[in-house]
Amino acid sequence: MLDLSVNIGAMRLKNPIMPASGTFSEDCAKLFDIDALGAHVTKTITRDIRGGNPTPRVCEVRGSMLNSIGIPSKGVDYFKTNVIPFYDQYQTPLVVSISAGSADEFAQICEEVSVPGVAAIEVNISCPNIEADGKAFAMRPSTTEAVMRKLRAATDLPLWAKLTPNTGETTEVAQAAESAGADALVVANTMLSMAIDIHTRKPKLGNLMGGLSGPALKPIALRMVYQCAKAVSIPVIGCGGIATVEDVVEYLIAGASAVQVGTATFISPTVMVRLISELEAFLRTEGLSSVSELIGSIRDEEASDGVFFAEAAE
Amino acid sequence: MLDLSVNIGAMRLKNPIMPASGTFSEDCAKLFDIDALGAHVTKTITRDIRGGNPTPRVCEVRGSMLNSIGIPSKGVDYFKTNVIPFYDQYQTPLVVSISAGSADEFAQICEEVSVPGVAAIEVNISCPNIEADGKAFAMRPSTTEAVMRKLRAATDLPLWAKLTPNTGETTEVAQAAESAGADALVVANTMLSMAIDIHTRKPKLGNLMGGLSGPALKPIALRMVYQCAKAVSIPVIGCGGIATVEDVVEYLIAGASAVQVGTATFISPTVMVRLISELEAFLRTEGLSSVSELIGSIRDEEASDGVFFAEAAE
Amino acid sequence: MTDMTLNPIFETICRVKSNEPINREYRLIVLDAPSHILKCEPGQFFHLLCPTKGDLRPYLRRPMSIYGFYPEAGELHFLYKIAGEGTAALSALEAGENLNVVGPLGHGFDIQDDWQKLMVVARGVGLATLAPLAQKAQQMGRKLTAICSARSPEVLMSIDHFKALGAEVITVTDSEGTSGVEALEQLIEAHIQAEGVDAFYTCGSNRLLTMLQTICARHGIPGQIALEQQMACGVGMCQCCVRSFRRKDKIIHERVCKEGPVFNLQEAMGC
Amino acid sequence: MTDMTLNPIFETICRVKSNEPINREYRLIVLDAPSHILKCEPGQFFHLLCPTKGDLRPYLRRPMSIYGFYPEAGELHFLYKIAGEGTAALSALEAGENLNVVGPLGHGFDIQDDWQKLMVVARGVGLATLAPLAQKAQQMGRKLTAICSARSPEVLMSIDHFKALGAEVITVTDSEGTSGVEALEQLIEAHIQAEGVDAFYTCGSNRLLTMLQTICARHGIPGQIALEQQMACGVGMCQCCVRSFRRKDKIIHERVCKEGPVFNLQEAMGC
Ligand SMILES: Cc1cc2nc3c(=O)[nH]c(=O)nc-3n(C[C@H](O)[C@H](O)[C@H](O)COP(=O)(O)OP(=O)(O)OC[C@H]3O[C@@H](n4cnc5c(N)ncnc54)[C@H](O)[C@@H]3O)c2cc1C
Ligand SMILES: Cc1cc2nc3c(=O)[nH]c(=O)nc-3n(C[C@H](O)[C@H](O)[C@H](O)COP(=O)(O)OP(=O)(O)OC[C@H]3O[C@@H](n4cnc5c(N)ncnc54)[C@H](O)[C@@H]3O)c2cc1C
Ligand SMILES: Cc1cc2nc3c(=O)[nH]c(=O)nc-3n(C[C@H](O)[C@H](O)[C@H](O)COP(=O)(O)O)c2cc1C
Ligand SMILES: Cc1cc2nc3c(=O)[nH]c(=O)nc-3n(C[C@H](O)[C@H](O)[C@H](O)COP(=O)(O)O)c2cc1C
Ligand code: FES
Ligand code: FES
Repeated sequence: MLDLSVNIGAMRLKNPIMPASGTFSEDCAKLFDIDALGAHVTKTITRDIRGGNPTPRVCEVRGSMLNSIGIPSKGVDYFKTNVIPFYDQYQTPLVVSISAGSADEFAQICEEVSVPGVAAIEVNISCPNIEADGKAFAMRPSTTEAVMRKLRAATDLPLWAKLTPNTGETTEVAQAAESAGADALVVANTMLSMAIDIHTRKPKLGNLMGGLSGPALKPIALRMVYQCAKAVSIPVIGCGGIATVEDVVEYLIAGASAVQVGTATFISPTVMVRLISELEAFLRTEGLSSVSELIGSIRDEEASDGVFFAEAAE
Repeated sequence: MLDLSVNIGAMRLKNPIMPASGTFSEDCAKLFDIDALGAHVTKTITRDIRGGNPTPRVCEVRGSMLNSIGIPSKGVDYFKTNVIPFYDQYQTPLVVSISAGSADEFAQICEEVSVPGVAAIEVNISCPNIEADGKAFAMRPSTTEAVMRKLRAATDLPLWAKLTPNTGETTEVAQAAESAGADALVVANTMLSMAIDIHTRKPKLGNLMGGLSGPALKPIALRMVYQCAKAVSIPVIGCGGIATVEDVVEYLIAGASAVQVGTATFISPTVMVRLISELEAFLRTEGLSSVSELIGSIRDEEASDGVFFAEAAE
Repeated sequence: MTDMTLNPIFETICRVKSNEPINREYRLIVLDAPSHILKCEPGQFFHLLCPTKGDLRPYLRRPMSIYGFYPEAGELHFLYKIAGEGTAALSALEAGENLNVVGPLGHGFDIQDDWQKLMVVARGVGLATLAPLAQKAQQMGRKLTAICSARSPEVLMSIDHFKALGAEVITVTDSEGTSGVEALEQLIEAHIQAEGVDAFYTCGSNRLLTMLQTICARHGIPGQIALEQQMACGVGMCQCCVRSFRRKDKIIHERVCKEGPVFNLQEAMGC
Repeated sequence: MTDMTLNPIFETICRVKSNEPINREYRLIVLDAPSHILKCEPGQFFHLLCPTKGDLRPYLRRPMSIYGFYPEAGELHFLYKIAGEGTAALSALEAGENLNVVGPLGHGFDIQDDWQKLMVVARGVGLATLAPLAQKAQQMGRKLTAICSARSPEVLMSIDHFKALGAEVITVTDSEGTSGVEALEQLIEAHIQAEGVDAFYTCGSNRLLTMLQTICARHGIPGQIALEQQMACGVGMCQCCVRSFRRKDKIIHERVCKEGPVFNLQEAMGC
């Protein structure tokens, strides 16, 4: 029997495939059996009702996309009365993503969503759109540590800190989150980017800038996952540009204990179920019996040589 | 008459297209008339002879590439006796890229290459491969300011500071470079990334990590160019993922006074000459008479609406 | 469990049966589609994964109204115009190639019980969206009048399609000077006087929207409009496709892909 | 000015004339090429922009030895094996389609004045690299013996090609047990004794390299080897394609694309 299950701290997931926040909703249940997933991760919510950013909110760049959705939110009450009960129908653990403009407000919503039906809380301390010029809590170790301590005090549920690729201090931020009590890291959110329509000379996003996601982000987020997995001892959940089973395996080898799939769901809404079965097939082909054998199995000790001869192509 | 010329401080370039450091060499003269370019930019050199990183030094990622060439260098003497005389045959201004492990050594090579035949010095304060874990001078405003002051004291030639996308403090670093006396900014170098071979489980680069370049980098570098052009009053030279004339125009509109073309030259070694003539054609089609009309012409004042009706597709 | 109390949505690979220009500007693509994905409503749409063709590499899907759905024949039709990279790639698909489609998506047009006399006002690709309404009207035994507008008589479309479905067709064109707002308003007013209209349907431009809102308000006639907006997911998860609506004196946002693409005519806001 | 004192390199779009399997493992692609890009030396290569084909989207170019260049016929031939994404995409090219090539690149094989009796030891795609040498040897009136090695007789290649160019061909295969290092060494030693060899040419594996280095050192025979390394630019600018060489008791790095792909056999280092 192939064992696809993974542990994220005390949580056991039946497989390592889950959606990324903001790229999944109840609507997915119309497309496939969402109980097949390792976890359900909801779009980030804020306490109060928010409208989100001006349109256009997405645009395409070569082989990837930018978004400046912002965090439109129907508020925490709507979430508790409507969204949690929906996911209660399923066995799969529910992970609620939250955000706030200040650490205190963050702690408050964290407490408010610590209710039955919620298995873990993902804290989006990295959204590049919510504060001016993309400076989010997760840009600096100090602000990460401060907000994470308040969040830690506000709930007994597992806390997943979602990091940003926009910082130059990835490992320091990761360690700050860990030392402040994070149970896992989600690595990473989108990368602050821009696109301009050369004919109108207007930014392609109504919000001027937005976050890069999709395949272009993968080498960057994968590097961060590797750095984080080396720097902390809590589990790392990889996220960024995953579209194929090879991508999933690459993240696991780099040190991720599970992965989140975002933009790929827009390209193929049933991609996650396919990835689960392809991951199983991959294990079988490689003669492995469990996903855990892949996690962190990168062979980084040897300086690989890579010099090869004609024979290699034979 | 269409005017393709642009000014980078006191330097006048006949057109805004030049190569990015490390993606151009004397060998290009076998492929096209390199006097057609706006400037010649050489591969970064160091004072002493260096070997560069272990192979494999490049790998492919979806639609882009990673490299960890490092800075193999034949040293400054070889450069002065062999490289400068080669470029002396041409009218096009020569820009020499230099790097060093310490600020003092940096100043020293800066002085050493301040010789006739060199029109400007590009200072690679952002190479992610040369120092541990990608921390380069350009990661922080303070280290940028410190090294740039020493460099400024070491030469009277124009100094171009090449920034890195790996920092979370793009505008602060740009301002630090300006206030320390940089004459222009080159934005940007490659983004620290990683790729793993899932079958061997080894990093695809001998150096473990490397820099992302090519189309995937474009939305990130374009955002940085926009931020820098707003933050400083010295010229900004855009660099990152440029492959088409549309890319060139997008950078110019964002605020770049000129652009550097890197990875695209590997895909099509004659791309730069094509971009020059396509830029001319673009100006003509759009009824513009000079490149300068494009520079910084982004219409970012109005919140673009982007709501459109069926008629738009009609 | 896939929640089947909700209307299911399918991601399906369909074979292209044909993909031909129908006039100077528009093309019709016909897909071989399994009948379970053809339980559609007029006004609904599919989200198409336009192929990679040479330098054309569209990344996101492209929304496309259902022009025709034929469960018996197992056919799904889209009428489209080349607008950019995605539709250009779509037009390069040849018979026998595959196209990945997601749908049916969104909420379509309603025909309420007391809406006997329907009037459609359409132009351009709007005709693609409104054509299936004629079929439904015929099935429900309602009378439908279609005002079809175009730049010139040569690019008028779907006239025969509407006629075949029992609709009365009135054509207006820019080149004949009959499609302007004033001319159209007179035409519609005359029609309301002569025969009466119980409901309007459109997916017109800003000008058309404003004009129809005025006429409908004046006569208390209900109306529906299909709107467009840039989409990423197409199924309601990403919230990129919102537009503003005026409802009970407040401005609210709704998703074109999920609450729409068909909305109350009076609530819609122009741009 | 394009510096014509240097050997010019061209970026050229060529039409595919044919692209067919020649046995279970190898394919031959024939391009329509203008004669000015066909001033080639044996051992040189081109850098191919493999096309985008469906999900196959190679990004960097792929280096490929010149298997044949025929300025009069205007043809350029490559013999290749599908190794991954790039060569798979290459194999999907059909006659009439275009392929963008950069070249000719690198330094090829030398045949010095006093090298009259040449011996080629080749296996796999190495044959593609060494085949043009036979043609040059014939033109220069030199005697060439080619030891062609393969997994089994069915996948032996280019035998007729070598024979047509006047070469003596000796075939060895794994399945017949004749291709092992020991058997090969005996064979070569016997040939040196019987007829003499003035120079060796190979692009073999590590094992072959070591064996030939030993034999050549023993007899003081010069040799050349074509090496491979991953490439980005292919023309010398990026410095990614370096390999290590032993020269005057120092380890030096040289670029396979520029100083190579052909190197002094004794200086080459295995891996
Ligand atoms: C519900 C709905 C139904 C539609 N039905 C039809 C139809 O039946 N026939 C038809 O020809 N067109 C229809 N359209 C418009 C069609 O989706 C666009 O023409 C198409 O997306 C353009 O893609 P492109 O890559 O060719 O153009 P580009 O301009 O290159 O597209 C760039 C981006 O903008 C988006 N975009 C561009 N124009 C529109 C638009 N009008 N609406 C939404 N997104 C757009 C694209 O999807 C893409 O993401 C419909 C749009 C919607 C929202
Ligand atoms: C000078 C030279 C001449 C060559 N001549 C031939 C020939 O005549 N016939 C032939 O079949 N093959 C030849 N090769 C090998 C050929 O270049 C590789 O098989 C090809 O690049 C593989 O690309 P891929 O995308 O199919 O494989 P992948 O493994 O997917 O390639 C991944 C990356 O690694 C590189 N790579 C993989 N294998 C090699 C290799 N052996 N050498 C260099 N780079 C490699 C690719 O270029 C690509 O960048 C030659 C290589 C060199 C350097
Ligand atoms: C349309 C869109 C909306 C998103 N919304 C959120 C969000 O609300 N909260 C969050 O933490 N991340 C959000 N993200 C980021 C994703 O969760 C994910 O981190 C990122 O897209 C990278 O993964 P991908 O490349 O697989 O998409 C959003 C991404 C997209 C594309
Ligand atoms: C192979 C390679 C080598 C490079 N070497 C250097 C270098 O020596 N110095 C430097 O400042 N940048 C170097 N760069 C970075 C480029 O100059 C450029 O900043 C980057 O590649 C982004 O531009 P692109 O996307 O157009 O390639 C190198 C890039 C590549 C791909
Ligand atoms: S397109 Fe994603 S919610 Fe409408
Ligand atoms: S491949 Fe660029 S130097 Fe050889």
